[in-house]
Formats: sequence, structure tokens, C-alpha cells
Amino acid sequence: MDQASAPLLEVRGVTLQYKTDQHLVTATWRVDFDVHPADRFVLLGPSGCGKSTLLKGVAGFMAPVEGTIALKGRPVERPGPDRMMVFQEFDQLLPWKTVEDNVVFPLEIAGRAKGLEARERARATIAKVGLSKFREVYPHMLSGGMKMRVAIARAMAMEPDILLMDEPFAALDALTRRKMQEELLALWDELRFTVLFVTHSIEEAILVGSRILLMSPHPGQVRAELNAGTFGRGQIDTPEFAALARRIHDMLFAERIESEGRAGHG
Amino acid sequence: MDQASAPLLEVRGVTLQYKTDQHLVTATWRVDFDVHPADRFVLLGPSGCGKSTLLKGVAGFMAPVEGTIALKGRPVERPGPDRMMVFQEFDQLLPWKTVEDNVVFPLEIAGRAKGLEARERARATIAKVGLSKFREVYPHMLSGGMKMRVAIARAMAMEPDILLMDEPFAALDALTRRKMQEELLALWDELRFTVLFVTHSIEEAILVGSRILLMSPHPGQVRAELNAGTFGRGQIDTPEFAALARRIHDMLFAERIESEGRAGHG
Amino acid sequence: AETKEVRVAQQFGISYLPLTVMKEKRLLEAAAKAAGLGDVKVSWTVFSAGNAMNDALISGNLDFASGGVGPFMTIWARTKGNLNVGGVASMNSMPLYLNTVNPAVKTIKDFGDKDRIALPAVKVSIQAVTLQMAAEAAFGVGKHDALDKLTVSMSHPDGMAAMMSGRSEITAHFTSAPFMYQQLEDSKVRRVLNSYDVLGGPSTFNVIWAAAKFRAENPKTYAAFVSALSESMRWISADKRAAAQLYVDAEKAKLTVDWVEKLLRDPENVFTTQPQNLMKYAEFMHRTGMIKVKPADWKEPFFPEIHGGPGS
Amino acid sequence: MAEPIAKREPPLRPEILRQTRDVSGLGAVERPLTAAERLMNQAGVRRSLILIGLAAAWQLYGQYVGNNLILPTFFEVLEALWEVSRSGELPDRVLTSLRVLTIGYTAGIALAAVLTTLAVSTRLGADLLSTLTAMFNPLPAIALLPLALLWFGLGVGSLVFVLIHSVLWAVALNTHSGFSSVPETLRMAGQNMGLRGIPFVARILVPAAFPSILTGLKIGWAFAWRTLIAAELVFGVSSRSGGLGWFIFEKRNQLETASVFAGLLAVIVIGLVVESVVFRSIERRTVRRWGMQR
Amino acid sequence: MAEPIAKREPPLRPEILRQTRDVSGLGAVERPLTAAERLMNQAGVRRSLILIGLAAAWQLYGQYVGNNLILPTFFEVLEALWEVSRSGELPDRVLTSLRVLTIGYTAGIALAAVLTTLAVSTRLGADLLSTLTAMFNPLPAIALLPLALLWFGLGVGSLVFVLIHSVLWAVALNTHSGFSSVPETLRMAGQNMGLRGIPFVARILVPAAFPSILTGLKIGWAFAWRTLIAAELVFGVSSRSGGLGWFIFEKRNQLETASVFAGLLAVIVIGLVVESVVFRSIERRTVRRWGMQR
Ligand SMILES: Nc1ncnc2c1ncn2[C@@H]1O[C@H](COP(=O)(O)OP(=O)(O)OP(=O)(O)O)[C@@H](O)[C@H]1O
Ligand SMILES: Nc1ncnc2c1ncn2[C@@H]1O[C@H](COP(=O)(O)OP(=O)(O)OP(=O)(O)O)[C@@H](O)[C@H]1O
Ligand SMILES: [Mg+2]
Ligand SMILES: [Mg+2]
Repeated sequence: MDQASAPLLEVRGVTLQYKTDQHLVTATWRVDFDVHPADRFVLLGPSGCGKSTLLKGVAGFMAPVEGTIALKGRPVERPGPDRMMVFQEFDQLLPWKTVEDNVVFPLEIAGRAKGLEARERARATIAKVGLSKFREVYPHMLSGGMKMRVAIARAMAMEPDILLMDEPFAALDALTRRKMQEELLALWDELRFTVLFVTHSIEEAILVGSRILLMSPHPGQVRAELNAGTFGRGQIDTPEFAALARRIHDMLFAERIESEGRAGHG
Repeated sequence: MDQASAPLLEVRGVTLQYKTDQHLVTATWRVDFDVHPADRFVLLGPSGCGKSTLLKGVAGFMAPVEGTIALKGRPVERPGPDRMMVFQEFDQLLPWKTVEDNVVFPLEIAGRAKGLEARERARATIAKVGLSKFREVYPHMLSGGMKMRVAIARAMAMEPDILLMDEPFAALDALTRRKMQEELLALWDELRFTVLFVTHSIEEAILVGSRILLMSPHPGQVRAELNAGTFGRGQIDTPEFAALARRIHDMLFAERIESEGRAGHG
Repeated sequence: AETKEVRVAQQFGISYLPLTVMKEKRLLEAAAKAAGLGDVKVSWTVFSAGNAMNDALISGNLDFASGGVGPFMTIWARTKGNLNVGGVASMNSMPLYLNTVNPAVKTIKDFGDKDRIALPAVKVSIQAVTLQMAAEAAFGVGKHDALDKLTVSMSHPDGMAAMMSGRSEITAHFTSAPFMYQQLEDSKVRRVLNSYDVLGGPSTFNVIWAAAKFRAENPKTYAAFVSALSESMRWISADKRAAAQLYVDAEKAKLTVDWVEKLLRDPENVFTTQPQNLMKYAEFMHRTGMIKVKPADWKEPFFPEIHGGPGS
Repeated sequence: MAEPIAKREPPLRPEILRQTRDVSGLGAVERPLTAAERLMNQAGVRRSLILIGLAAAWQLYGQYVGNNLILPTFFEVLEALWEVSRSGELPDRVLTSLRVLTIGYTAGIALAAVLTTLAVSTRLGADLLSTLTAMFNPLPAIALLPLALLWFGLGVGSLVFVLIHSVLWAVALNTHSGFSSVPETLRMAGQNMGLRGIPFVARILVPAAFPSILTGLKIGWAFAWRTLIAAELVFGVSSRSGGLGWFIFEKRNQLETASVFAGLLAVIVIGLVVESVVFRSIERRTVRRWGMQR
Repeated sequence: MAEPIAKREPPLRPEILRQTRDVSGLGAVERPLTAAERLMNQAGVRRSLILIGLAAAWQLYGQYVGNNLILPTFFEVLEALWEVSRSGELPDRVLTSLRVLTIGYTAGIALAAVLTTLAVSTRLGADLLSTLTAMFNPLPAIALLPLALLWFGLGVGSLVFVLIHSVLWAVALNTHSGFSSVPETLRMAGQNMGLRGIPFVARILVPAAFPSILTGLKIGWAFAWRTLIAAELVFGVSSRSGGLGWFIFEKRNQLETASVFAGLLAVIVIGLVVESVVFRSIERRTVRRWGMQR
């Protein structure tokens, strides 16, 4: 495990901006973090703090205006199937493909699997997200949560080096959500890929993550990077879990109150 | 309070179906419930069980194939601004209007307020959802959570008879979410409108709702209708709260296990 | 060696009968063979208007073009000194009638502001030029464009339909055979003007022209064409009935053979290689600025093969 | 708006518990429709009604005008159509035209594909497309005449060239605007799979922009017809090979107005057939099934 | 894919805590661009380069062909353009054409608006639109001649009629396809506010379908030009009213090819101006600002 010491993904002083004719929005400001192989790295922060933007930067959709994003030592230049992403939006499925074809498509495109093999892999993953009955259906006939589950299946079936997930479980009910979390962890346990995971739920962050990046409000800066240890669902009621949750909670709160005070002045 | 005994909204044996050339999807089956004035009525159920569809039925976008939906005794025939809806999708804002104009637009259309008054009302509501800095920005420049907050502001500024909210807070972080819940409850406390609220979170259901409708998986049927009492955030750690949460949790779980068993046979 | 393919263009209608006969009876092929050129392929193209034909000739897609006197004078004047397009022969002398349905109009002086005269192309068609010449004669020098403001561009059939329907502003139509004769069969139509009267005698209507380069490079083919054309005209004047029959068959025309024969027998319609009253047009067109060069005599715009005749 | 009754409270009512039933095999539950409603639900029936109405209006107006040199009645035209169809004249001409049309249309679409692919791949390509379109699209076919004659001479080559001109820009404009409107998320989803360049265009942009592309194809098809009929007159016809445009010209010169309209009616019929058989079924199988258009 | 190293674990590292800074006033952080890059970032520069390239190609090819009766060189055409512009002949004709064009274009758009509004409001309207479009769109302008003459007589009225025919269907097709592609959620959001009928179309569907509508307008504009120039020949141009089409026809008859091209160049220039001034700025202010097109 000599690789373990070298970070898989290095984000160094990354500032990301959106620029249009009239507006300039700085989404994140000088963000640093390292993601090591097999990390389950969680991004946690208030709405609009630049989590999705950071993910887009890592995925290669946006170039930083400052700083560097490097994967295995090489700067990220373009998107690629080694970094499969689950987007936050519902309309990320290809409307012209059925649920199954949506999952098969990237497998074939990226050469991960072909023909029958791809189809079987897709079916297995679709079963895991509980949509076997809807395999032949087009995305517009799915509910919001079902669409997200297809997107999750599509990304998981690819078994990529890095999985980028932008609030994948936000539209899911408590039970489906728990099931999905378990599936994700089981898959991780089997393949030990790396996950970069955005969530809004502190509980989910601790359950899913091995390390948690706390971000400050707009424009997003790094507030803290914490170890989430290896809490499982069994430990949810332990004092350690509660303590960590409390700590994160307080940090976010403090940040918020501070920033609101600041907004009041400015 | 003689009105109190007459339900504001009566849903009787409502079956809702989507029909396309190749597929027929029954979203809900013979659903009954009554919503009384000033109710905070929560729909809770697994992903794909027809919550959004029910809301669309009440809003007047879909006609039931069986049963009736009546508002103040008259069958619902078409959509209208007396039932403002917050949709589950991010793309419900008008892309050609700025955040502020998005909130002003329905006010003017429905004649709720005009000109400066509408603008001031919009600004006040936008401040409540914490987006004052983004008033002049177009929706495509907002993050997912910010878009949802604009939609919430748009609906709340209308102060409609009935507010239909489809997982409005799903894309929000814990803190923003709490703030939004508080704003909603404060507004309710002031105006005592009626809310029909879809959520995935049991905790949120108990906090926000006065009555909770539990639905079974696809196709959605009524499983139970429970009183949520008047739990405030202060009571979150009380045993009563925990007991209700547990009860709902178990009901949903039982349903799920049952239905999965069933799916296994079929 | 001379070309193995001759490309000839004609337009639509009875006035192109010599070319139709040439095509149907394969006279050019025969003449070429007789001249010792072997089997020459002749491709015929029908055009709906003269200017596209000129483009085709200039771009080298066509060897012999045919059309009205106006376009011929224009292309001769414009290509003098470079491409040197010249007349091969005249094709016919046929009159043009200006007919009207307005009973108040007896001469062109009677046209009022409410009248509209349809003709193929305002200002540039041969009908328009003839009308200007008539106007000059009627109203005096410098007033040749007096009637232009009443003219309207319309293709022959459209103009005819418009005038005959009585439902449009068109009250007069300056056209050619066979339309003008068809119109006169209706009792409400009267002739106001005959181009022969304007020009003081029969005048050339259509001409065939070619580029000097083609004639220089293919002298035998060129000669064969001229003789085939004469042969065709001879055949027409020898048996007008057969010519009418051939025309109706070839064009799948709805006109009856009798009707066409009558037209051919009318002495004002002559098929001849000799231009008639061409110089009057040329002078007028030059005087009014439509062409920049004035031919010295009728022979100048034509290639020498036909110079021997009594042209004018 | 509800009058804010002094702090009204929702009434307290008993809780309800129910058992759910297995209704997974549930079929369609429908309200019965009246026979008239069912009939009017058939698109074919509605369209036929429209067509019959139009034909009737034509017939009546034609009779009212009462001048078959200008506007023959519908039945006169039908008769003429029958006549020229039976003799094989019209079918022949239609086939000739269709052949040229198909070549020009296909070539135009292919060129549009190339141009728009360039336009979405490079910024210069986008500028090229928009500049060329703005320049050439308004030009009438005669503007191309010299080039056509120089490059292709008389005949089919030139016709095809002009047809391409009439198809290319409309299809390219629609396609490019469709490409530009593809939602960012879908675009990113495609790139995320590693699609780039032509595969990206073919597998993501084309299906995602399909409604626009279809519209472009429809407009291109219609304008190809218009142009063909006009262009056959400009480029002339060798021997007896003319298509529908020449047929119309000929009949017009022979003052057979009913036959002219028969030719036009043929264009209309072909238009209707192509719309209802080709485009409509493409639409049904693609954009409608995919929920991209209602 | 990462080789599944026997249950590899992420390394344990120390926690990090940081203070955030107030950077709310942060301006643009940009990498410097080279001068060449900056230049090429100007759309105007890129377009000018394209135009210069095209002009150069024309000039060279024209010289190569060396036949100014069929294809004059660019400079000869410029000279002719200057000539006919200075004499006031061309500007006059252009104005005449523009006047008619504007009337026809506007009327066509208005009619398209009516038709598409009908089409989205009722099912019969939708069938009417698609049937009419399929029937009439492929018809060339001459097909309308009889009706035009009957209804509007000679001159501007008929020209406008034909222009409407060339604008209407393209705009209507694009608008309707745009309307049909408006996402369901947006549609519902509009209806939810109580919008129905014409206000719904005007305030929700039109802006939501604006990219398609713009494309329709562009195509309609181009085809209006084409048709106008062709139609001036078909439809009774009286000697007083000739526009650009007549100018071109006249010059062509007089074999003044350079002037013909000068007329066409005028069309091209107008096309470019309209594209870059009108359409481009509409685009910039609407669909691009709104993030509906990139
Ligand atoms: N396309 C865009 N153009 C301009 N600004 C944008 C764009 N997308 C996002 N932003 C801005 O960038 C900032 C960060 O957005 P981002 O989507 O990354 O937030 P987020 O952390 O994912 O929020 P959420 O939890 O609500 O999804 C926001 O202030 C937003 O306004
Ligand atoms: N447009 C549609 N066409 C056909 N079927 C649909 C459509 N929308 C939803 N459905 C189906 O209806 C059922 C209920 O969908 P609905 O959106 O109401 O679920 P939901 O309870 O809101 O789920 P979620 O919590 O995931 O949003 C699902 O099985 C779905 O597949
Ligand atoms: Mg986000
Ligand atoms: Mg839903």
C-alpha cells in the first residue's frame, strides 16, 4: 500500500468563478484539500457555498481561475468516465433512452462492458436501486426520487476510480435513502473506490464519509477537515456519533451566525 | 369557527393514472383524505408512491380517473393561484426573469399586489429565504438549493389559501432547512393558511405537520392518517416526539418489507 | 477535330417551330453527316426565359441560343470585343399584338390612368421596346416612355388569364403568338397595335446566336447548322399541314392542328433566316440607351453565312 | 385569500389506520367516452375533416369565381389530375422531381450536419456558420446560377446545387439553435461519459436537440420543393426529362389551368403524405415517446 | 479502474481547522491572455476575418475564371455597387423592397402567432396547423398567383401575400415546435399562477420557446428576401414600383453582371447587418442572458 501516502486528488488553492456579461460570481475561494485512494470524502456546507461547483471542477467541467486540481499528479483537463458524476439535477438522464439503456450507455461508451455483459450489469444495479419494474420506461415517466436512483445506478454500474456524487440521496425518503447508503457502502467495501460526496445531512455525512470537509458560506472556503472515522449505522446512537454531529453542527452554526452578522454590516 | 368542521379539501377515492402509448402507470389508488382549514397536512411515503402526483391532482393539473377532488365543496377543475405550488423540480422558475421578478410575477398576474407594493413584498420574502444578494440574478446562475428557495419565496409571497409544497426543503442544508421551516411556521402562525406538504423526512413531517398522511409504495394507497400534534423544535428531544417518529418509522418499514416480499412473489 | 456534341437551346412556343422541326426530324444530325462529320450528338435544352440561356452560353454550356431580338441585341453589344457573340440567323418574322378588353381604347393614345398593360417584362422585353417606339411615334420624341407607367410584368399565360378574367386591373396585353390569336377569338378583345405597323413592315421576332469562338473552331458544324435550319424552314413552308401536325405532336399541345395550320398559313408569320427591320430596333435601343453600341448595318451583328440575303 | 380568522386552529380528529391492498395488476380505469368524443380523438378523423372542409371551400369559391382560366374548381382539378395521372405523364414527372429532390435534400442535410458539428466544436466554426447563414440564406437561387453553371453545367448537378442551398441553411440554423439549447446538465452528463467531438454530437446533442432538428427537416423539405419547382424553369430542361416544375410551366403556357393545379395538388398530396407518414411517425417514435414534446 | 488492492483503507491524517476570511468583495481573478488570444476573443474580429477570407476567395476565383459576364471579380462588383449606389438607383430599389418586406414579414409573423396560439389552445387547432403547413409550405409562390390576383390585384398587396406565405409556415413551425418543447414543469408553474389562453401563451410559452422562435424569425426573414426577389418577377411589377428584385432582373437582362452582383451584394450586406445588429443583440439580451442558449 505504498499508494496510500500519495493523494489521489490534490486540490490546491482553487478559486472557481462564474463570469457572465453582467455578473461575476465567485463560487469557491482558495480551497485546498487532498483526497486519498479509498477515501469517502464528504463535502458539507450551506446552500450556495460552492459544493456543486467544486465537484464540477474535479469532474473537469470548469477550470479554476486560480490554483490547480490534479488527479494522480496530472492536472485535470477534461471530463472523463474515470470520474463518474451523479448530478444534483433531475434532468441528468438521457430522455431518449429507457432506464436500462441509460445505465448501459456509459458502460458501452467507456468500454467498461459490452453487449449482454453490460446489460446484465445494468440490470443488477437497477435491481439494487429498486427499479427493476421500471427498466423499460423512459425517464420522463419517473418520479423525482426514481430519476435520482437511476442516476446513482448509472454511476455505480461504472465502478469508476472516483465517484462524484452531488446530493444523490436528497430526493429519497428515509428508507430508500438508508438502503442506498447501504448499497453504496457495500459496493465501496467490495471495490474500495474513492468517493467524493456532497450532502446536506450531518448524519449522512458521518455515516457515509471517512473524512468530512466543512465549507463556509458563499464564497466557499475551507472551514475544517474532520475525520469521520468508521461509524456505521449501528453507532448512530452512541455518544461518539452524537459528539461528532454536535461538533459539526456547532461549527456550521457558528459560521452562519458570523456570516449573517457580517452580511448585516456590509 | 363554524368552518372548522367543514373540510376545505376533500379527496375521495382518487385514482390517478399516467397513460402513454405503451405504458399505463397507476400512481395512486383510491386515496381518501380531508384537509381542514389551517391544517398543515403532510404527505409521507416512499419514493414513487404518488405524492407529487396527488399534489398535481389537487393543483388541478391532472384529473382523477376515479373519485373526486373537491375544494370548498366544488370539484377542482383547473389550476389557479389560490393553490400555489412549490414543485419538486429545480426548473420551475421562469428562466427569463430575475429572482425578484420571478417572485413579483405571480403577485401581479393574480392581482395580489401591483407595482411597488408587489416589489416590496417580493423583497421582504426574498430576504426571508436569505437571497437578498441575488435579487438581480437570473435563475440559471443559482445553485440547486437557491433555486428551491426562490420557488418557496414565490409561493409564500402569494399567501394563498392553500400552499402545496413538494419536498421544498430537500435540497437545503440542515441549517437553511431549519430556517425555512421556521419561516413557514411563522407565516402560518400569522395567516393560518392551509398547507399540503410533501416530505421525506419523518422529523420534518412531525415538526411541520399537524396531521400526517402515510402512503404505501407504488401505487400509493392510504396507510394511515396520524395527528402530529403541535410539536415544536423544542420538543425534538422529548420522548413523545421520539415515540411518534418511531411509530411512523415502523409503519413505513413494515409496509416496505411487506411490499418487497410481495414483489418477490409476483 | 470538331466537336462531337452540339448543344442547342430553344424556348417554348410556336415561334420556335424551325428548331422543333430540326429536332424532331433530326436535320442537324443529317447535315453533319453529310458534311463528313460523322455521328454528331445534338442535345436540346428548353429554357423558360432568355437570360438563363445567355448565362449558359457565356459560361460555355451552350453552343446555339435562340430568343427574342432584344436579348440578342443586348448580348451582341455587351460581348463585342471579348466573347463576340453574333447572330447565326434570324428564325422568323412574326408580329406582336397589343390587345385590349377596354372598349374605350382604340389607339394607344386612349389608354388612361386606370388601364394596365401586361407584357413579359417591363422596359426590357421586345414588347416593351415596341410599345416605346409606338409611344414615341404617337407622343413625339422624348416621350417614348409615356406609357411605361401603365405596364406590368407578367408571363404570357398569366397576363392572358389576368386580362381575360376581367377581374383584375389588367385591361390590355402585349403578347405574341399563339396567345394573341387566342385572345382575339373572344369578341370582347380588340387589337390596338400591331408591331408590323410600328416598324413599317414585317420584323424579326426571334434570332439564333452563337459565340465567335464556336464558329471559328467548328466551321463545318456551324455550316451544317445553318443548312439544317434552312432545310427546316423550307420543309415548313412546303407543307404547312405536316408542320402543324408535327408541332402539335411534339409539344403535346392542346391546340388543334387546324388552328396551328391556319396560324402558319397567315402571311404575316414567316420563317426566314433573313432579319427584317432589325436595324430599326437597334437604332431605337441605342438611342434610348439600352445598348451602348450601334451596329453599322444589319450585317454587323450577324456572322457572314447569311450576309448574302436581303436582310434589313 | 382566506380572511385571517383570529388564529383559527385545525380541528382535532381521530387517527385513521388502514390496510393496503395488492393492486399491482391494476389496469386502466377510465371514464367512458361518448362515441363522438372517441371519434374526435382520432387524429386521422380530425385531419380528414379539415381536408374535406378545405376542399369544399375551394370548390365553392371556385364556383363563385366561375373562371376556370384563373381558378378552376376542385372537381375540375381532380378530373385533370385523374387525366394526367392515367396517361402516366404526371407520375413520370413526379418521379423525376422526387429523384432530384431526394439527392438535393440528403446532400443538404449532410452538409448541414458537417457545418453544425464544426459550429459546436470550435468557436470559429460557430462564427462561420452564423456568418455564412446570414449571408447566403437570403440569396435567391438565381444568385447561384453563375456558380452552378461554371461548376455543374446544365442539368441535374445544378439543380441539386440549388436544392442544397435551399435546404442547408434552414436545417443548419435549426440544428445549431437546437444544439445550443441543450441543457447544461445533459451536456455535462454526456461529457462525463467521455464523449467528445463527433460522438458527443451524434449521441448526445442530436437526440437532445431532436425537436429542433425535426422542424428544420420539415422546413427544409418544404423549401426544397418550392425551390425545385422554380429552379426547373431557370435551368431549363433537356429533351423530355422535365420534372413537376416543368410540367406546371408547360401546362401554364398551354393555358391548361386545371392541369397546373393538378400539378400543385400533387405537391400538396406528397406534402401531406410525407408529413403524416414520415415526419409524424418519426415524431411519435422519438420526441413524443421520449417526453420531449407533447 | 483501480485494481481492488486487498481492502485498502484510506490513510488516517490529522484534522484541519481554519479560519475563513471575508472575501465578499472579491473581483475577477483571471489568467492573463496573450494579445492574439484577446484579439480572437472578439467575435467582430473573427467574423471580419471570415468575411475578408470570403471576399479574397471570390476575387481570386473571379480572376481565375476571367469572364466578367458570368462571374465578375469582387472589386468589379464593388465598383458597380459604388456606381449604382452613388446614382441613387440601388438605395431607392432597396428601400422599396425593404418597405414591402417589412409589411409582409410583420404580417406573416402576426398570422403565425394567431395560428400557433390556436394550435396550443385546442387540439383541432394543432391539427389545422400541421395539416395546413404540410399542404401549403411546399407550394411555390406561383401557386398563389391566381388567389393573389383575385384578392389583391397587382402590386404590393399580392407581393405581401406571397411574402406572408414564405414567412408564415417557417415561423409557425418553429414556434409551434418550440411551444411543444416547453418543459412540463414550467408549463405547470405558469398555469399554477392562473395563466390561461393568450396570456399563458404570451407570458410563458413565448419566452420559454424563444430560442426556437428566434430561429423561425431568422429563417422567415431570409426566405422573405428570397421570395421577394423572385416574386417581383412573377407578380406584376409595374414600372413604377420595382424593387431590388426588379433591379437584378433588369441588370441581368442587360447582361450587366457586375450590377447584378452588386444587387446581390446589397442583399448579403443587409442580411449581415440584420443578423449582427438585430438578431444577435436580441439573442444576447434574451436567450443568452437567461441561460437558455450558450
Ligand atoms: N451557472 C452559474 N452561473 C453563475 N453563477 C453560478 C452558476 N452556478 C452556480 N453559481 C453560483 O455559484 C455559487 C455556488 O453554487 P453551487 O451550485 O456550487 O452551490 P452548492 O454548494 O452546490 O449549493 P446547493 O447546496 O444549494 O446545491 C452560488 O452562489 C451560485 O449563485
Ligand atoms: N409523467 C409521468 N408519466 C408516467 N408516469 C409517471 C409520470 N410521473 C410520475 N409517474 C409515475 O407515477 C408514480 C408516482 O410518481 P410521483 O412523482 O407522484 O412519485 P412521488 O411520490 O412524488 O415520488 P418521489 O418521492 O420520488 O418524488 C411513479 O411510479 C412514476 O413512475
Ligand atoms: Mg449544489
Ligand atoms: Mg415527487
